[in-house]
Amino acid sequence: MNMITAIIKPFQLEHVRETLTGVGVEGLTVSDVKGYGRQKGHTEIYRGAEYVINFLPKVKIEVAVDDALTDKAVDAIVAAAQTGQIGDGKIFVTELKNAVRIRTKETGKDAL
Amino acid sequence: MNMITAIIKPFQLEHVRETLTGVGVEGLTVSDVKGYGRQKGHTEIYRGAEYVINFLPKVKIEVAVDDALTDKAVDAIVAAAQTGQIGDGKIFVTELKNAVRIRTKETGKDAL
Amino acid sequence: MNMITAIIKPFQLEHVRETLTGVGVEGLTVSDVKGYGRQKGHTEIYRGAEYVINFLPKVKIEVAVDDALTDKAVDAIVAAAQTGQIGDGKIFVTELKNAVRIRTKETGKDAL
Amino acid sequence: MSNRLLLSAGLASGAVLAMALPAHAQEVTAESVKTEAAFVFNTLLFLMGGFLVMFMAAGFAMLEAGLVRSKNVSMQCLKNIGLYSIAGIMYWVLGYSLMYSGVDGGFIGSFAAYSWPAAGSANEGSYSVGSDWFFQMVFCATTASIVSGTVAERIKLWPFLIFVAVLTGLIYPIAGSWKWGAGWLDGMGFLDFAGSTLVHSVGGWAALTGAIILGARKGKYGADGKMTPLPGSSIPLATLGTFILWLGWFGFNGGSQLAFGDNINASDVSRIFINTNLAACGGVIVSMLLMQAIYKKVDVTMALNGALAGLVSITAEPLTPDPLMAILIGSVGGVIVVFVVPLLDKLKIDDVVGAIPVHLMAGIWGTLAVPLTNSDGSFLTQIIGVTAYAAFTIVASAIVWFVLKATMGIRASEDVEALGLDKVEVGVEAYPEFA
Amino acid sequence: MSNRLLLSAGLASGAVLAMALPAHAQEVTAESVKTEAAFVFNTLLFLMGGFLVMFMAAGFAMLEAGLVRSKNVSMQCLKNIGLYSIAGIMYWVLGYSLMYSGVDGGFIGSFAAYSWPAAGSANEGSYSVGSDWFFQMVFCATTASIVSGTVAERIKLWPFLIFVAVLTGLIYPIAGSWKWGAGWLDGMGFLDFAGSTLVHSVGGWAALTGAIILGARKGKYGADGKMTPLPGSSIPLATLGTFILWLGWFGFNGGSQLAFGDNINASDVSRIFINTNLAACGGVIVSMLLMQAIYKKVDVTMALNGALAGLVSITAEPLTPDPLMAILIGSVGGVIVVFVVPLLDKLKIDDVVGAIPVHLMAGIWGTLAVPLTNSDGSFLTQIIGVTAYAAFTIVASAIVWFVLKATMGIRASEDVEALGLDKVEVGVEAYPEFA
Amino acid sequence: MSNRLLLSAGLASGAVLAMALPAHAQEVTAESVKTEAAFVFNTLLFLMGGFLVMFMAAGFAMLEAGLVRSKNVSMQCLKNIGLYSIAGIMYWVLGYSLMYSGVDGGFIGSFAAYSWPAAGSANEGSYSVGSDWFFQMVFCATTASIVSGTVAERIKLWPFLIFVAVLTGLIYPIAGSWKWGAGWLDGMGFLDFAGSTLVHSVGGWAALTGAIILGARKGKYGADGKMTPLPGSSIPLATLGTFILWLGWFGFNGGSQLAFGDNINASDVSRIFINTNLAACGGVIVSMLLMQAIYKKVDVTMALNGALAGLVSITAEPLTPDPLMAILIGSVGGVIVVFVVPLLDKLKIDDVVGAIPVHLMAGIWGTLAVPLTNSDGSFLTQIIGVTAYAAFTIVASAIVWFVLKATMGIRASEDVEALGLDKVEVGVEAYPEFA
Ligand SMILES: Nc1ncnc2c1ncn2[C@@H]1O[C@H](COP(=O)(O)OP(=O)(O)O)[C@@H](O)[C@H]1O
Ligand SMILES: Nc1ncnc2c1ncn2[C@@H]1O[C@H](COP(=O)(O)OP(=O)(O)O)[C@@H](O)[C@H]1O
Ligand SMILES: Nc1ncnc2c1ncn2[C@@H]1O[C@H](COP(=O)(O)OP(=O)(O)O)[C@@H](O)[C@H]1O
Repeated sequence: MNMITAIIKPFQLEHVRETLTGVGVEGLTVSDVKGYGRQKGHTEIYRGAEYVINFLPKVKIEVAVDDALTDKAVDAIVAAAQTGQIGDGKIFVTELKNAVRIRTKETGKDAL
Repeated sequence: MNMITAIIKPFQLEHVRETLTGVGVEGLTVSDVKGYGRQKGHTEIYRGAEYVINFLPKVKIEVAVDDALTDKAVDAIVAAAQTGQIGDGKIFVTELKNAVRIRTKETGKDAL
Repeated sequence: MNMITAIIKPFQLEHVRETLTGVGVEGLTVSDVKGYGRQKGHTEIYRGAEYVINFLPKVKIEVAVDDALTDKAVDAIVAAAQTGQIGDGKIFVTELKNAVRIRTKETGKDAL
Repeated sequence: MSNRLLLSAGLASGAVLAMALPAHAQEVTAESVKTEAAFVFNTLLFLMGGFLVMFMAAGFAMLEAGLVRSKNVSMQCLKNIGLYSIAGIMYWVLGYSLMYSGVDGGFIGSFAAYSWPAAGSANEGSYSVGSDWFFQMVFCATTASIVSGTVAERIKLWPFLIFVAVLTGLIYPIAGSWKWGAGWLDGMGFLDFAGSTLVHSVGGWAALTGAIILGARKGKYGADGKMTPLPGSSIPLATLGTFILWLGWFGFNGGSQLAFGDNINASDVSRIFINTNLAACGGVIVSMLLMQAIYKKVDVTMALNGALAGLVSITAEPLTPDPLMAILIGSVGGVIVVFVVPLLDKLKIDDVVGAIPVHLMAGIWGTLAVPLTNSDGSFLTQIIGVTAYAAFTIVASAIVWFVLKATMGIRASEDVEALGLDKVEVGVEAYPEFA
Repeated sequence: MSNRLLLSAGLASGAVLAMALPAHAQEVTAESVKTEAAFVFNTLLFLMGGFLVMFMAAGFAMLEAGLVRSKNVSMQCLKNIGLYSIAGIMYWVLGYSLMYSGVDGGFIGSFAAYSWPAAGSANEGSYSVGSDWFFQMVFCATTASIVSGTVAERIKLWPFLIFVAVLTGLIYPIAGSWKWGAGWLDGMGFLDFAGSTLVHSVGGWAALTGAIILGARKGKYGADGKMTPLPGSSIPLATLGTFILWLGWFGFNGGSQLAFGDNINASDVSRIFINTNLAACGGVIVSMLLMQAIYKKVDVTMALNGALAGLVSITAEPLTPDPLMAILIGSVGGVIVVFVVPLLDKLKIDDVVGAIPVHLMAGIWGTLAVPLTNSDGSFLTQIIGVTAYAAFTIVASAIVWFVLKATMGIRASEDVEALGLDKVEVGVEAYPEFA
Repeated sequence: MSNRLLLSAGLASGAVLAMALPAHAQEVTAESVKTEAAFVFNTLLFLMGGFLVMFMAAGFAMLEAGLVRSKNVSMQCLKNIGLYSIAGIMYWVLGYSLMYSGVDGGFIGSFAAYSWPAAGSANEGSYSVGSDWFFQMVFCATTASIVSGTVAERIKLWPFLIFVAVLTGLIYPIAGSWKWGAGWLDGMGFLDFAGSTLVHSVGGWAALTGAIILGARKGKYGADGKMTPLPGSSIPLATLGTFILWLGWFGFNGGSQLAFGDNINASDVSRIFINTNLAACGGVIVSMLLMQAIYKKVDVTMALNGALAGLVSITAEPLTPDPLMAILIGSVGGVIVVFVVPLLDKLKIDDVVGAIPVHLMAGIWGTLAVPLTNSDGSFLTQIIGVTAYAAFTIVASAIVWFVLKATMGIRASEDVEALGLDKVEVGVEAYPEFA
């Protein structure tokens, strides 16, 4: 099992969620984050003074998937989140030692 | 060492924290997340128009624990967070290569 | 590749970001979290009633780095975030199986 | 008006018409001019006082929206606009006649919807009948506003609104008739200039009764006696609400002079403005100093409550005190707030916004303090009045609350309370993007 | 004033001066006193009504700030303070003369900046000329406020403000001249006491035309007919806005009596206050009951819209209805809101704050209802008036919108809309710490 | 009042009583009616103007709550309600007598708590003494409000409030006595109708002195000359505050006519309303256009400041300008804001809400501009006045600030500043659920 963590542009969330559901993902967890990367922040003006906003709003998606589904899920995220513009985001994959469904105490694949 | 990541219902947070403290966990980190899963979102009505809320508010708990404590901690979370209703959440366990306490530069188990 | 997750005090964020950039980190992701640990929460008074705030505001930084950069990055975070007072936070390192840059589909080191 | 232009030619003003058409008018004499000017001034006092007090509905809404948790803010807004609307109609359907028609030293007026002189007709008396109704109506609505804050975050929408209908259509008007309707307490010489007791304590008793019957919010009082504060979601909205209420109070107390048509009345209204303001200032400063002294932190919600307690305290007699007395009377309000808020928590009475110390306790204090500055007052009579209002309002409210509880239930289910009333009963979150 | 002290010695008041210096004054008679007092009372009505209506600008700003998403809140605030400022100047540059000078039963007044009597001079007529201008100006600004809510979250700043300049300098004044300027519709006997049609429907038609030409916000209506609500960012601000508007409406309708100088007018203004309030109460309660019956949840934004629809409904005739009729007229406003809001969504007309049901539809209803209580009214004439205003405003607005669209473009780019107007056009986020 | 019912039988109004009881009254003549009506009108102007200006306290509170960061919002609310309360008491204890009693062309009045005629007694002069006190008191409070915005987010609570006590009890009244108390500057012919200098510049100088002595907020000005804006937490609250201030300004300037009892005064008050509004409109539009031209983004906080700068600019002379001049005078206020805000940052003077450009700079401009429209004014005298007020207020404020700094310290510790004053000094977070 793997945990896929994707940092994407906020407006792609709904599309990514739909695409993931399409390939068989049944659950995911989302949080609001701020990203710093090649896509530099922008210069803002507040009351006549310029300043740089380093962090841009991003959304983080965490999806625990079975090994078999991992590549499909990664591809699905890439397909749905890609705009081709800088700042589209990253996907990180880490190994999952275990998963538990709290309600039923199922573990492993069955818990996803 | 392992990192336990639990997605639970917001109202269980305090109870889970207490239970974890009970089994010897000395620190944890919490964030607000939104979850999508079997527990489908609900239909809302805004100004006479129906719409579906896909994401439900959840809380994510991250606890870094020693190997020896891992199972106890997972069980404690299950025990405290379970209501038996759909949407109770998941627990994910990943391997931790290292941990550092910033204040003292201690590493490994001592850092937790 | 590794994922470095650091929990730090909110006011250290800008300093940590600069220091990380200094050692060659090109991107990172930040989120607001609440921490529970040795640094006990404080007692507040609301309308004459005392209560304990268990959770303190912290910032979580996630940085995916190449193996070669890992130690340098960890050291940089420690250097920048340390105040020497309780509650300075933790750094956790996990192994990263893969990374993908959504925009270009590059994977591995190139994606960071 | 036919159009807005003709008037500038001077033809549409009744005053001018009266001159042009002597036939339909009495002769214009200095006396008639004086009387008519006084009529307009008095009417103006009611209308201006009335719109200021009407705006207090917004003040209560903001104060309460700021002091409940964000998951119940939409509901609190809904309850406030709903209660004002119900009060506005019930006081026409029943309230005004019950309060003012044919009380004659007794305990209740008559049952009838009120009616006004026709459009375009001259009114008898020294002010327009409708302006008086409007002014009294907004007082009635204020009474209901007081209740909504105390029982917030757990009471269901419709039972609350039904309670409001009974409160504004029956309980408040009957209570009001005893004094302002020239009922038995007025006959005894009970004094309450602008309603420390008639409005604020009556609202406060109804709120207290409701809070006890309803029980505390889940999670506030632990089994072990530990209490968990549930801090309000927006201090600036609570502050805004307080300032709006303070503003409205000039209408509340100033308008209660009931006359503005001559030097003496205009000067008295000015005194009332000053005393009202000084009392509020005293309430704020004393509650701030006490908070600093006792807790080492100056809780802003206590300063806000202190302002309101000062205002309620002076409301029973805003005319006779000299400045120092006005400050002192208001300051005691500030003291009350600082001590009664934690006391209620000890008694596990959950008053979300502090309406009980502010409106009930300071209202009692203000009423009892009247004889300190007004020689027409008697402590004994004041105590009798306070007691009578307590007894009547507690019993009447309790009956209504219990009937509602037995029939439709008054309290939201545990799940709904946990989730927040906004999601379940209103369907609209107050801050959907920040939750 | 030279200083503030001398006055207390009684020398600076014109009234007193007149006594001290009989040479420059006409003889003081009961008639002259009556006339001058009426002059001051009428002027006071305009100034007081005027500042109440001015404050409605804040009401609209808060209502709209609360009902747009947080990424467009700064822009909405900016548009509101901008539009009020533009209206305030355009109504001087062009508006007032176009509306009130030399209409003479026709379709338009004259082109001229308005001017007032010099400082320190006595004014002819039965009220101060300037007070009337001030009162009419804030009505003009209200018309513009209506538009801003409907077209929110996607229109660019400057084209919107240019539209406002044309609306307040030309379209509204010309439309207004037909009735209030004693133009052709006034001659026909069309009735609109305080502007259900002249202000609210005119604003509503301009808004509707804009909404159609502009198109819906991205993401609101899916290709598949599915619609996605975009909930407002702050219910308490929307509630506050509604209460402020309600307060302002006493000035709006009460001031439209245009006279306050005697018993009859003062009594009529009182009736107007009451009817205005009762209609709003009816609108709230009926929309709440309908929401409960149909949707099982009481959407607070519909209750707020219900209040405003009740107010708009009574605005065409707030004087003649008796209480029950006032409640009924307002209640129909509440019904309109509950059914027209979803209807517009079915037609894919995106009205962010509900201005079209509230101001346009309830405005039409209120205008058509005038003959129900005012025997001077004729249904036919009312229909002619409503139709004429519809035709003129739609055509005039459409021309302006299309010219703006063709020249500078009216709609923010997709990217800007997605990011929010605040970041791109204003440069300042409304809630920078909570996003 | 004994009860509210008897009055409707016409017995309680003094006017009517006077008729019924000729013994205690002078004969009713046209003159006596005129005088008494003027008395009531003048009193009304003070009371109405007074409550409008009182509400400006809410405006400042909201403006400042919106422009500070969320961690200091509760504190800002607390300071605002605290300062208004202190001003309200200090102006009674010391202020009014210092400002208005026995100045006689000199530099200071007398030390005494003020007292009013007894309840129920007729007042000498052309208005109620108390109404005048109330009106002057709210001006005094405004002066203090100006300071609180500039020094926000870093000054400790109690030293700030002590400064306010000295400012409102001593500094402002002494300064005020020079002109409005008929002191030396009044004798020279210095003109300041409603307080561009007396209120706004005095407040502004006190604020500037405080800002310099206190130093900038940590993190605002980097060592390298880089400056980091610290954006305000809520633009809609700042907008609301601005609209409330705008509303209050009709009372501020209109009430400063000090008389409303006849055609001329009522017409002049109307002119003042218009000019006040036009100046604010000019300030908004010009600041928006300049922002667009210079920065390509229209910062809403600059438009809000522009409105206020327009209002401050016209305050020294809101009566004599014709409309075009009123717009121009206000527009210069808008220009000042756009250029002075960044200039202060260059000087590393940290003015959190822009009070220095708005109140101080525009106040100076407005004062110097008086002779442009008022032929009684002299540029030289205006300059002397402005300079005298600058010198006195800077020196007096600096002394108080330094004494406070030396004794109790004025600045919150670095830790407290970093954490926010709300958590440490108030103990209550403004938005506990969103942090
Ligand atoms: N090394 C990294 N570790 C963690 N998050 C990263 C890293 N690099 C980038 N990110 C996240 O991915 C987002 C997009 O990265 P960026 O470099 O701006 O564009 P791109 O992905 O197109 O190269 C960043 O805003 C940040 O949230
Ligand atoms: N595969 C997954 N990866 C990440 N998070 C998940 C996954 N499946 C579920 N979750 C999280 O767990 C929550 C509960 O899951 P859900 O399927 O609704 O109920 P249950 O856990 O009772 O089966 C979800 O709201 C989501 O936050
Ligand atoms: N075992 C843990 N797992 C996850 N997060 C932890 C753990 N222990 C501490 N933390 C996080 O680190 C923060 C600081 O820890 P704390 O024990 O207070 O101080 P210190 O790091 O100085 O020992 C906590 O607030 C919490 O967010």
